[in-house]
Amino acid sequence: MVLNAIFAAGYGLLPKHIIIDMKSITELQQLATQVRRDIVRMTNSAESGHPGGSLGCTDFLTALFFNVMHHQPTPFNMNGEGEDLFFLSNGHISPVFYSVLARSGYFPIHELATFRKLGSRLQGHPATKEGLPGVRIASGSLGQGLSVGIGAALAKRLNGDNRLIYTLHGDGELQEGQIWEAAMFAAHHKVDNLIATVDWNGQQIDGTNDQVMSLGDLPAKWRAFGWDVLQMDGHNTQEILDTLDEAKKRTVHGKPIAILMKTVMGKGVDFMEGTHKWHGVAPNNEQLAVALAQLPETLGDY
Amino acid sequence: MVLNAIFAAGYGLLPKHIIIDMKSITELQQLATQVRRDIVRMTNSAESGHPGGSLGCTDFLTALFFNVMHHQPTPFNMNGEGEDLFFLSNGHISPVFYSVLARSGYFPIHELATFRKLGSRLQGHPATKEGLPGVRIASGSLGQGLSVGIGAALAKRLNGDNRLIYTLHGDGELQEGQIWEAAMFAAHHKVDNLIATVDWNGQQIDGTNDQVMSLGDLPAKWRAFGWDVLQMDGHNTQEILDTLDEAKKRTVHGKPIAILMKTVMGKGVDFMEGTHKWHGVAPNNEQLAVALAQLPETLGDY
Amino acid sequence: MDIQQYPILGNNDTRSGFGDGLFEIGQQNTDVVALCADLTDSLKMGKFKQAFPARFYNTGVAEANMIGIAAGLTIGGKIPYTGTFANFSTGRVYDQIRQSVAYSGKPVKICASHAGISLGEDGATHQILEDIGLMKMLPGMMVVVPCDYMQTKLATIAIASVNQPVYLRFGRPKVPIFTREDQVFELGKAQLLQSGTDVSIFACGHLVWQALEAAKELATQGIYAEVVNIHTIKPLDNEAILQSVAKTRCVVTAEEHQQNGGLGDSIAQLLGTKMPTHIEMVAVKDKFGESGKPEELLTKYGLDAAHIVVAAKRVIGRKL
Amino acid sequence: MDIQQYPILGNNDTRSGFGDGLFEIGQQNTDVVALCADLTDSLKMGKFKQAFPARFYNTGVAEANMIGIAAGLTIGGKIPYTGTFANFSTGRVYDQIRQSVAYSGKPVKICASHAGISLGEDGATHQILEDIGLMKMLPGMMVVVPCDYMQTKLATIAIASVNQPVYLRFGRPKVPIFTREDQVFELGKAQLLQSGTDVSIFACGHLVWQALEAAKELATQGIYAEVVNIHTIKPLDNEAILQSVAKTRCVVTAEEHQQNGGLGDSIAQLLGTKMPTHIEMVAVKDKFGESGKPEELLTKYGLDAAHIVVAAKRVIGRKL
Ligand SMILES: Cc1ncc(C[n+]2csc(CCOP(=O)(O)OP(=O)(O)O)c2C)c(N)n1
Ligand SMILES: Cc1ncc(C[n+]2csc(CCOP(=O)(O)OP(=O)(O)O)c2C)c(N)n1
Ligand SMILES: [Mg+2]
Ligand SMILES: [Mg+2]
Repeated sequence: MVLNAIFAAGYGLLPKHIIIDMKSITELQQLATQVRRDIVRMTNSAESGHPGGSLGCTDFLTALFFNVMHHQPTPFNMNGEGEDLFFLSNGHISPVFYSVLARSGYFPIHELATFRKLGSRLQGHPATKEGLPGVRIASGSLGQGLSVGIGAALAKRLNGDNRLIYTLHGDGELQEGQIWEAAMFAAHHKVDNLIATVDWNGQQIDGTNDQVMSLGDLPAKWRAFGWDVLQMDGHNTQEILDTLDEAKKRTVHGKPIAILMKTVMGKGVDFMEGTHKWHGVAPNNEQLAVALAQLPETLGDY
Repeated sequence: MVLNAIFAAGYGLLPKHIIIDMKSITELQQLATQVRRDIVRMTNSAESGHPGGSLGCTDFLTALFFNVMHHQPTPFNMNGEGEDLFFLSNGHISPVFYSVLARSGYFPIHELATFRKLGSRLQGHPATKEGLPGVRIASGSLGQGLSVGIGAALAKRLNGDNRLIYTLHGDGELQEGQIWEAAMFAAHHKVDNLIATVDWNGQQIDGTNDQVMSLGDLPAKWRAFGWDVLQMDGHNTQEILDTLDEAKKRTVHGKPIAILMKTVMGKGVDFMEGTHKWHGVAPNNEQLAVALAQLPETLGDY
Repeated sequence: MDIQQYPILGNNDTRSGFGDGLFEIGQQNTDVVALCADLTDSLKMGKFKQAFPARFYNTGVAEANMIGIAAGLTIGGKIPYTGTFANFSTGRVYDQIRQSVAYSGKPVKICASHAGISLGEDGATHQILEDIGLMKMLPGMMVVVPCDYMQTKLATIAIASVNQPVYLRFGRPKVPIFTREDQVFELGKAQLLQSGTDVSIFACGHLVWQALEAAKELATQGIYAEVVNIHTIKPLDNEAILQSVAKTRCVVTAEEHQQNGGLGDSIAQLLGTKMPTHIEMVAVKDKFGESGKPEELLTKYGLDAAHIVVAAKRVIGRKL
Repeated sequence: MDIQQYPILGNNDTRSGFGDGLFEIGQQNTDVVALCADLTDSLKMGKFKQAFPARFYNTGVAEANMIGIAAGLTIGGKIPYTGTFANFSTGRVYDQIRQSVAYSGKPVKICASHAGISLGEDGATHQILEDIGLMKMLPGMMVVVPCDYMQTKLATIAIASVNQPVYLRFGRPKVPIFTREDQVFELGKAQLLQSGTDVSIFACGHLVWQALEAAKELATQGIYAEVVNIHTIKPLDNEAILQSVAKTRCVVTAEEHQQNGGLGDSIAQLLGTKMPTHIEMVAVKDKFGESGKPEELLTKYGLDAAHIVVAAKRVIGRKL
């Protein structure tokens, strides 16, 4: 849920029950449709970028930013005291991240038009250097975000801040060894104010995970590394909310929590669905038109 | 089993049944005692080095080099066609590696006296640059040897060479993410001519694994990564031989094989046993004398 | 003075030169194997993969493992070519290259695409500008940065015969092809592309073409620049460089790399220790890159012919 | 000329200066946290760990994760100090530092022990000679290489207040302490230890003491060397260096590092672009190290006072 500045004065002390702007399922779904429009329009306009994973994670990130996290878009506070924090480890799906940030109020939505263009704050992969509110660390080189999330979670613990850390990872990204270093650490140090979600779309650049580098029994891997594992359908908004709710309930019980989220790459645009081919290719103008026809404008385009 | 050059002319075609020098259990145990003497003498003389892990892996490496692997110490062939190959990933236990190599005939045993000294071929961590026969890759920076072993195993497959690859790893070393990258790869590519052994001594530099960074359910981790897992007592020579035999039988069945080997750090020298304190400290002259008194000379000191 | 004409023979990305060279050397030499970390098409390795599936390994998104496996494959007589983006080919795996490849003396060919700022829109996380510096510090590592499609192809083929580790760097965008397939291309030997008397321009990679363009422009102003293609940054062709500088007595270096650690520093070291000379460096000045179109970025970060012209005039004005 | 006397105040390893400094800054500033990758005693971090167990994290043998966690801790206002050997502090985790620390502008203090060849018996896998080069290429990274126990302690404390990433490099063996606790130590400011007129010796780390010894020896031969401690390699104190060189007109650089990419190259770049000058570099000449005792290795690899003396005389002979 998005909080605005006025309620947040002296936060850290922010009472848990202040819920400013809780959306209905329908509202969330409408928001997600708008976010999907943003994604295809941004990548089209940039003639580059990663629509596939972005579309697949839209329902999740919309629910997370609008109904789950306690966070304050403005004024943006890098250290996020008293806020739930989100880290995008699979930085290539920046389009969905930027859209959700803008639509949460972190920065003007018209800035989405600058994505990947010279001088923009919306870099190809999320970056802090240009000062885009909402981004707390650079990502893009895969495998680093779980470690970063753990660090932020440890800082919260040291600060007596009982808000949570959320991270998102690609399934292909789990092939990076650093993820398993971090997984082992989080279990050992009982980092239980952390909820890591995996975009389990079964796809990566060169093909399916199974073709490129099978993840095998993924829940077993996380369990063997000492995590509490949940699974969910990443396109069922109610299930997303319920699972996140359950995950939150399981925090502070001594184990880090992983949500393995089944998604469809390219979800919402029929010709993009379910294939790695749309991992990192932007729609051309014709394809954009077809895509937009499938995604009704709900909140107004940027 | 050690083969010598005369039998090996035109090998690659080397018949499986040529067993030149198969040792009895008693002979292996005597050999191991001599290797342990070498270890404490080498580290004492160098005033540095890693006796703890070396002593713990002595029984295994003695059995492996003298009764299990088909290998040809001389002339040393870097590419090892037709030979079983061994890679030491936890390079800090070079003393045991060097001793076993020398006593297998790779280089003169008196060269053990040069360990860690200026100009020696016996570098602190195994190296190829100085041309020490028996060493095929440098190690010391942890976590790299499983990948290397996999590469060598793939080369054997491409060459139609049905010999095996053996690797050895520390348990602390398993905290390096690269190990899990390699584990995932080996399962996916069905690298089943590979037997990786873990020195599961429960110790690392700063304390026990459980204090520093718990490995949790280690067999479950390897299984979840798609490996065939065996366990053994690394100080019971008969069990070592039987387990290696079983492991060999399981090769070429579509799965890489891991042997989790329970050992005692510092095994064989009472005051060194079971503590991380002897991970990387050399015995002084007094300590050496006490150690040697517990390790009868069997084959002659270098 | 004669200005050499280098007609544009085509437009292609240097990575395609790699892909085509890899396929060709794969045909010639069955010991050649290739590895890729989930970027087969970006690296143009598809042709090799198609033709020699048994000699192609995809490691997934796991570059450290890829390097280790490549090192292991040399034990068994293979000649492994690894392919991923330049950042993940070097910075991500420096220690693995250092120990398992360079220190172990294994002839792994580390082939890196999308180097430099000209990779464009992906931005700074991917635009490594330090890879030449990283690789040249490793003893025993050859560092090769060819200038166009054709030279990248020749270099890809040539490095197979070098019994040592090699770093081969190339890029993403399409750029002019101006070297010929029948060129004399010798690893370690600088290539004199344009003789001149007033200033020596030492360039590598995409900036060689920019240097030639700059020389043309300078000639119209009566300034005769010598343009030398330093496609092999290590070992550096000291002799050719010193010979040129003895004549021109001032230097511009040009590269798509940080000024710290790159070709410019190699030449500054050589000159400082052998023949102190004024140098201007066309390179990135200790900044991260950003998203944008390749040409926009080359201009913004001062890596084009116009900046080389300015640098040349400036350094000529400072001649000892 | 006056030869400054630097009495030996003791003998200690620079890493103990780090350990003691870390403990002190930990007392002063409760935001300071420390991380170590299974080398707590080697890094002398035990005192901090004992005193502030809740602010100390052991990551096990997992350096990449350590860097990422450190970056994350800054989000929440912490000032993390990471500690491991120099190789595993830099080469092992270059990409992690690059993206999560340097590009993200996070004030992580990367503290590295056992740098250089003087780590001794462990040999080349551990003797990184490229770490200065690695870290100085990263935009926004401060690179500090203090010369003795006391200066390492002061530097460790000083970097806490720098709101940017810092690489702090120190070593294993016990070496003379010759700077005082009450010294003026300012990050980024070169330290003139010995005035001279004939040659400027710019040194860092363990080689500063060797440079002072060399200057003493040179003085007996009537050669007056200026000795400048470049404890901060980045940002480089250009002004101090140029000022010294303007006077002496020739340079020796001295460092426990590869010649490629180190302090010498930083100075060669500065001089080549501003004031071309003859340079001799005392550094490792593109070789891996080996096992041996620290002093033996420093001699064998040409990194001692005797070699600095020879280099000084040689470069003076080549003055422009
Ligand atoms: C360290 C690193 N290696 C390689 C890449 C290039 N790369 C970007 S996305 C990607 C595939 C990742 O797959 P996944 O995490 O499943 O993302 P999805 O394709 O599902 O969006 C790769 C290899 C990278 N960004 N970082
Ligand atoms: C990449 C890397 N990080 C750190 C070290 C330093 N180091 C050497 S041995 C060791 C502990 C390894 O523990 P384990 O593998 O269990 O070996 P054991 O102590 O049991 O012999 C560490 C941290 C190293 N050699 N390589
Ligand atoms: Mg995926
Ligand atoms: Mg252990």
